[in-house]
Amino acid sequence: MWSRFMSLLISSWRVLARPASHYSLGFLTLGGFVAGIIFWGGFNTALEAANTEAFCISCHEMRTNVYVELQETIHFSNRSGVRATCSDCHVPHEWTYKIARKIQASKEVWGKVFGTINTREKFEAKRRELAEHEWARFKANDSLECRNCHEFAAMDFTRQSERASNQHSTALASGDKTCIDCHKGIAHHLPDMSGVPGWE
Amino acid sequence: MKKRFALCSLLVLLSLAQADNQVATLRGSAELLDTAQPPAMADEINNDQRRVRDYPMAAPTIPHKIAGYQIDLKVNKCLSCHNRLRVADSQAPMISVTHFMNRDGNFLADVSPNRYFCTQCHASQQSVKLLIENDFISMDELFLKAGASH
Amino acid sequence: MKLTRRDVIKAQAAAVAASVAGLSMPVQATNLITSSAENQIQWDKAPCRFCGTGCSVSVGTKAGKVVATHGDQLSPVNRGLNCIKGYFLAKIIYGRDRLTQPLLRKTNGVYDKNGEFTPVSWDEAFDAMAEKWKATLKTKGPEAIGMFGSGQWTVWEGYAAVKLMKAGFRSNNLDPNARHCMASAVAGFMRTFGIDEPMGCYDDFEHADAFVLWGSNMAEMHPILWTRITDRRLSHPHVKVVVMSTYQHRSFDLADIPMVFKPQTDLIIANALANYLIENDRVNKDFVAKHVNFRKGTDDIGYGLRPEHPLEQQAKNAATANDSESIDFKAYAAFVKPYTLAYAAKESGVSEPALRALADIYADPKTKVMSLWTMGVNQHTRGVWMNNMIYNLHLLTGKISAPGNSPFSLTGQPSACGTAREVGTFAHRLPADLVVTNPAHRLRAEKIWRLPEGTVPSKVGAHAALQNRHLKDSKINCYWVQVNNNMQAAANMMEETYPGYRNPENFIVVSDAYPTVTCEAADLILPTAMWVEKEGAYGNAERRTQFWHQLTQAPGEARSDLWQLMEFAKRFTMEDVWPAELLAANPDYKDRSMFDVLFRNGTVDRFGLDEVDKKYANDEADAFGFYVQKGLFEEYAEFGRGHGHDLAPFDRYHEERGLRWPVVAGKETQWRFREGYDPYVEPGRGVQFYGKSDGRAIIFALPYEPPAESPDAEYDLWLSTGRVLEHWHSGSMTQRVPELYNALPDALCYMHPDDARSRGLRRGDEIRVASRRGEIRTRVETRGRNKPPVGLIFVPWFDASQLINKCTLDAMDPISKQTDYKKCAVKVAKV
Amino acid sequence: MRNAVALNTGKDEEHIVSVILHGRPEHRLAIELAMDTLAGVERVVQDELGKYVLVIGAPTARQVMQQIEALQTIEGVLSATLVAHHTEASEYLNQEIEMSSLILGKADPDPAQIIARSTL
Repeated sequence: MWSRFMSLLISSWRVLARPASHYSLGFLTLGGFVAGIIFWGGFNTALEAANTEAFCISCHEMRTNVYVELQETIHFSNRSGVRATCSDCHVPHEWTYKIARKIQASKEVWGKVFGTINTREKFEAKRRELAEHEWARFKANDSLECRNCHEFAAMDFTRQSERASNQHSTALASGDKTCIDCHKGIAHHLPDMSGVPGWE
Repeated sequence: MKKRFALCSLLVLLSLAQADNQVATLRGSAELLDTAQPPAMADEINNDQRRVRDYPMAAPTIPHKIAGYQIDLKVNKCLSCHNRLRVADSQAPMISVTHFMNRDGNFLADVSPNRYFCTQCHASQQSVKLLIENDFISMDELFLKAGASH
Repeated sequence: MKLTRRDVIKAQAAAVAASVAGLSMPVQATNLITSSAENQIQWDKAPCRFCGTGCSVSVGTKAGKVVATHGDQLSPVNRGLNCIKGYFLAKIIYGRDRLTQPLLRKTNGVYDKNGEFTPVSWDEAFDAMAEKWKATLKTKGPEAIGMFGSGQWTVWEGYAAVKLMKAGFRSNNLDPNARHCMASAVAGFMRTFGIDEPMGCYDDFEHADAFVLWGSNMAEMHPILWTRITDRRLSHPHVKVVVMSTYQHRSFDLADIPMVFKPQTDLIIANALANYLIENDRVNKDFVAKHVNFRKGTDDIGYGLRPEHPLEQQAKNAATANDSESIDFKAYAAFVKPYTLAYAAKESGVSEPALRALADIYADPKTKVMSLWTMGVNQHTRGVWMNNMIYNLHLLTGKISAPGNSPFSLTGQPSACGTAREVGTFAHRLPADLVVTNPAHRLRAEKIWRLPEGTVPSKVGAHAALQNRHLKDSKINCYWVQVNNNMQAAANMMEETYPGYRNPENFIVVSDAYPTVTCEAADLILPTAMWVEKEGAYGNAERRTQFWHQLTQAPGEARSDLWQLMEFAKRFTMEDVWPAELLAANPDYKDRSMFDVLFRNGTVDRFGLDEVDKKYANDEADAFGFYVQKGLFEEYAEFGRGHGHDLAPFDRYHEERGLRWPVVAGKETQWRFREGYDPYVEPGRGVQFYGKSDGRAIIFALPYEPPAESPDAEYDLWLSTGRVLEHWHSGSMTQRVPELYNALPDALCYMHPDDARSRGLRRGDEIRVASRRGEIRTRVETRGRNKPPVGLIFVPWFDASQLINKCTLDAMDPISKQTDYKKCAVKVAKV
Repeated sequence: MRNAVALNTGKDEEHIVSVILHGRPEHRLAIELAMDTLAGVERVVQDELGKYVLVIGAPTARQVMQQIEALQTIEGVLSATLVAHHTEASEYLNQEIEMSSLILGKADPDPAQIIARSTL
């Protein structure tokens, strides 16, 4: 009994150890494909689930701080009802950036687990640092997430206030400034801005 | 118990001398016991048109939206355009130099702390029709009259 | 002669500066300014017409019109600053619908309670009034006559009203709307210190290391004092600001420690702080041993509702609410022991670390603390207790009566202190803290007034809310309202105020500058001069008395309240108003007019027209033939001089930017009860609370007791009412100033977004706010300057078309009789 | 709303302010010498107690403040307090007007402009 089992094991190992001259390419591709669907689909579903507002505000850190602030702003409620959810602004839409951002996010999971901002006081203490991360990201990608909705080419300056059109037709048009340079704090309260350019 | 109060107060109201609105001009035509329909919420005027002030010392009203402007211990949104160092970029009018003078009359490099909360003196205006006209005559109107009389 | 605009502008700028500096412009320096009389703007000082801060403004007049106002650079209160209301002060007298002639309800030419308002002469108006007053005095006696005044009366207007009511008509049914505003503060002072008004002053703002706001929103209600706190906080990083309230508001923008607590739990927090001081050995034992007594106050004192109300039936000690018994420190410590920080955190919803941080501010002997409060504490069914409990903290630590260490009770109205409190226009009071129930006090008043003993009645009259109940019950039938809008301001309009005013048995007279909702409910409307249309005096929250001259004419036939009070007195002989026995005992008062007895008594009329400053008009002096204001003021000042309320001579106040009483030997007093500052403290005593015979202030042991009405299943929300920065009180002045009206035109219901969502409401929706008593229609604001927590809404009361006091409950502090406008239960539904 | 004026982008403006200055009477001569050397500072009126009303004209608010700071540092000066501040485009200020048309009078190109640009 025992010896039969061992010999079967050994013979099947020999089979596997040999190059796949007798197995069809189709089998291999199909197998890989199936596996791909299973893993890749599950991965993406998970990614998307982690992109919903419900997921973000399932943490009280988000719900009681930044989400409350968002609700007062035009990005949450406005005349046309088109609104931005957390991920619209904070998660890149293009795949490779998204993955990069998601990998960054593991740091936030860490923070959640160890409660680095689990009280209002702690959150306020870290607000500047957290804000600076986002400002840096927006600056680096030329405010990509803003532009996903606010396309420069689609702006009608005649529909903007004098102040807005002045700035958009000059600084923004020339690429000398990007959205985040002037629109900090548009969706959440600002941290202490001392030393931040534009807030002298 | 409460119900009984409400009831007898209702009976009292019925027995009262009525007062249809004759003079209370801020209430329009609504009688005192009526609950009139409140006017729709108006928007802040946002046309950037600087307004005439009836006398030089009156605090200017704000000709643009300030909804959601953050003015607190951390940051002052107004100053990010109207402060001395910002006006070059923003092309906004600079706050009057009186705002750099502190309580003791000394000049400071930055806006005086006692002037920090802009909205204590300056307010944006909503596009609504006045309930009651105001017959205040500004000094320039008087001067014009005087001038004309020459 | 040719000039450039540059010359003109320079000359104008120089003229403003010269007026401030008190220099006169030489002709050559101001070639154009002085070259034509038409160009001259005359600048004079006057206190602001609005809040209790008492800012001074420079008022520019030209061709008899007020053309400009700006902050008075020379005023120590505001140093040239104004709030947004102050900057537009010039416009409050020019609303197009100013009342310019008396209006009497008539049908077919005769008075009719249901008639149309018809213009009448002052003679006809006073005739109609006098007829009602005389008839009522005959049939029902003086207690059927009442008057409701204001903390916006000038000092002499309030004083004339006291004489007219308490000595003339012999009725103590005189109360000011300051009852809605300051009564709990007054009772707090009398219970703890035995003398009214703050020991500190505004200079404390520049000395304190920490500011604790107990339910006050100074950023909107006392903006100029807020600029002084902001100045101190932003220029001295060690300074801490604590803001406590039942909802988040603009003052939170400066808060280092923000606290939103559940309504009424301020009582628990205050006791918890006291307990913390004791348990951590932070009591200033030496101070307490020398200067403090301990007493335990009566509890279960009810809510001042009508006697048949179940809550009053249940209350054991409603009748003896103000009683207390002597205890010692041990007993007090034991009393507050259960109030731990943990318990306070649990009950109030404030985090324990935040409460500890606050407690440490009071505990640290090196931190100078200024506690500030107004309506949050005063408009409270336990408001007197809250006042006492805040003083407890300052007395336990000895942080009082010294620069920067200051429990400071702010006032709402420009002369809540100067007139209502100091002159004593309350139902139980006489000038300078005297009371009608004390025979010696009555005698003193009668002596100064040159009136026979027994003139002033000893029975306490009807307070504000009780006056409305008496009107509804036909116990008061003749009622005169001056300088306030009580139909809009008083709580429970539907069950008490309105039924009282429109009761067919009553005759209601309202004196006002504008047609308010109170005028609407009246039977006779008297057009009234306001602010700089008359010579006046106000007293602000820091005991500062400020004068102004008449600078312009009132429109049409409008007359000042002072003229109305004195002129009306001419309509009565002493036989009309005094009982036969009083006249029999004092025959020399027979056959004289009440005007002569009260105002031509040899004191009031002792200053002639020659004393009036020729530079200014004085309609009252012209009307009566003597310097009325000076005579009334000097007679009134006799009450306080030498008794801790000394006022300077009349004329000096026209020179100064106000003086803080007691003014002894020409010197004002900044900090009372402290040797070296207060001349009334005996040498060597250091600190002496001389309001009490043994010089000791009292620390009160007082418990938590629940509010009169709390949210339940049906009425599921707290309603808090209050003011906003841009509008003053009921809005009768500021709603008529375009810049202020456009800044905030209508009242809104400030609400938490979750409360809106759970009721299917969104911003801007029309809603019905309903209580068990009444309802209004308004609109939802979820993004406004006020951010209530879930379960509470805030609705301001300035809007005449949204009378929120239809909803409020007339529950009050049983000691102070001040209504709680901050707590009642309502429900909200979409219209 | 009253008639409004377009935002002035602020090129070629002029600032006019008036100042109250308190100096020690014994230093009067030195103080007057010192302030007469300051550009744009005019003495309008004074009293024997050392109280002065001055008018300062300058092209920028910054310079106005520098002049006032300079005044405050003069030996014997107790305080220099700014009272009124007026800003306007120079072209307007250079305009000649008739005596009879008075301040902000009918000869003015746009009275609104002037009122709108003054602050205190």
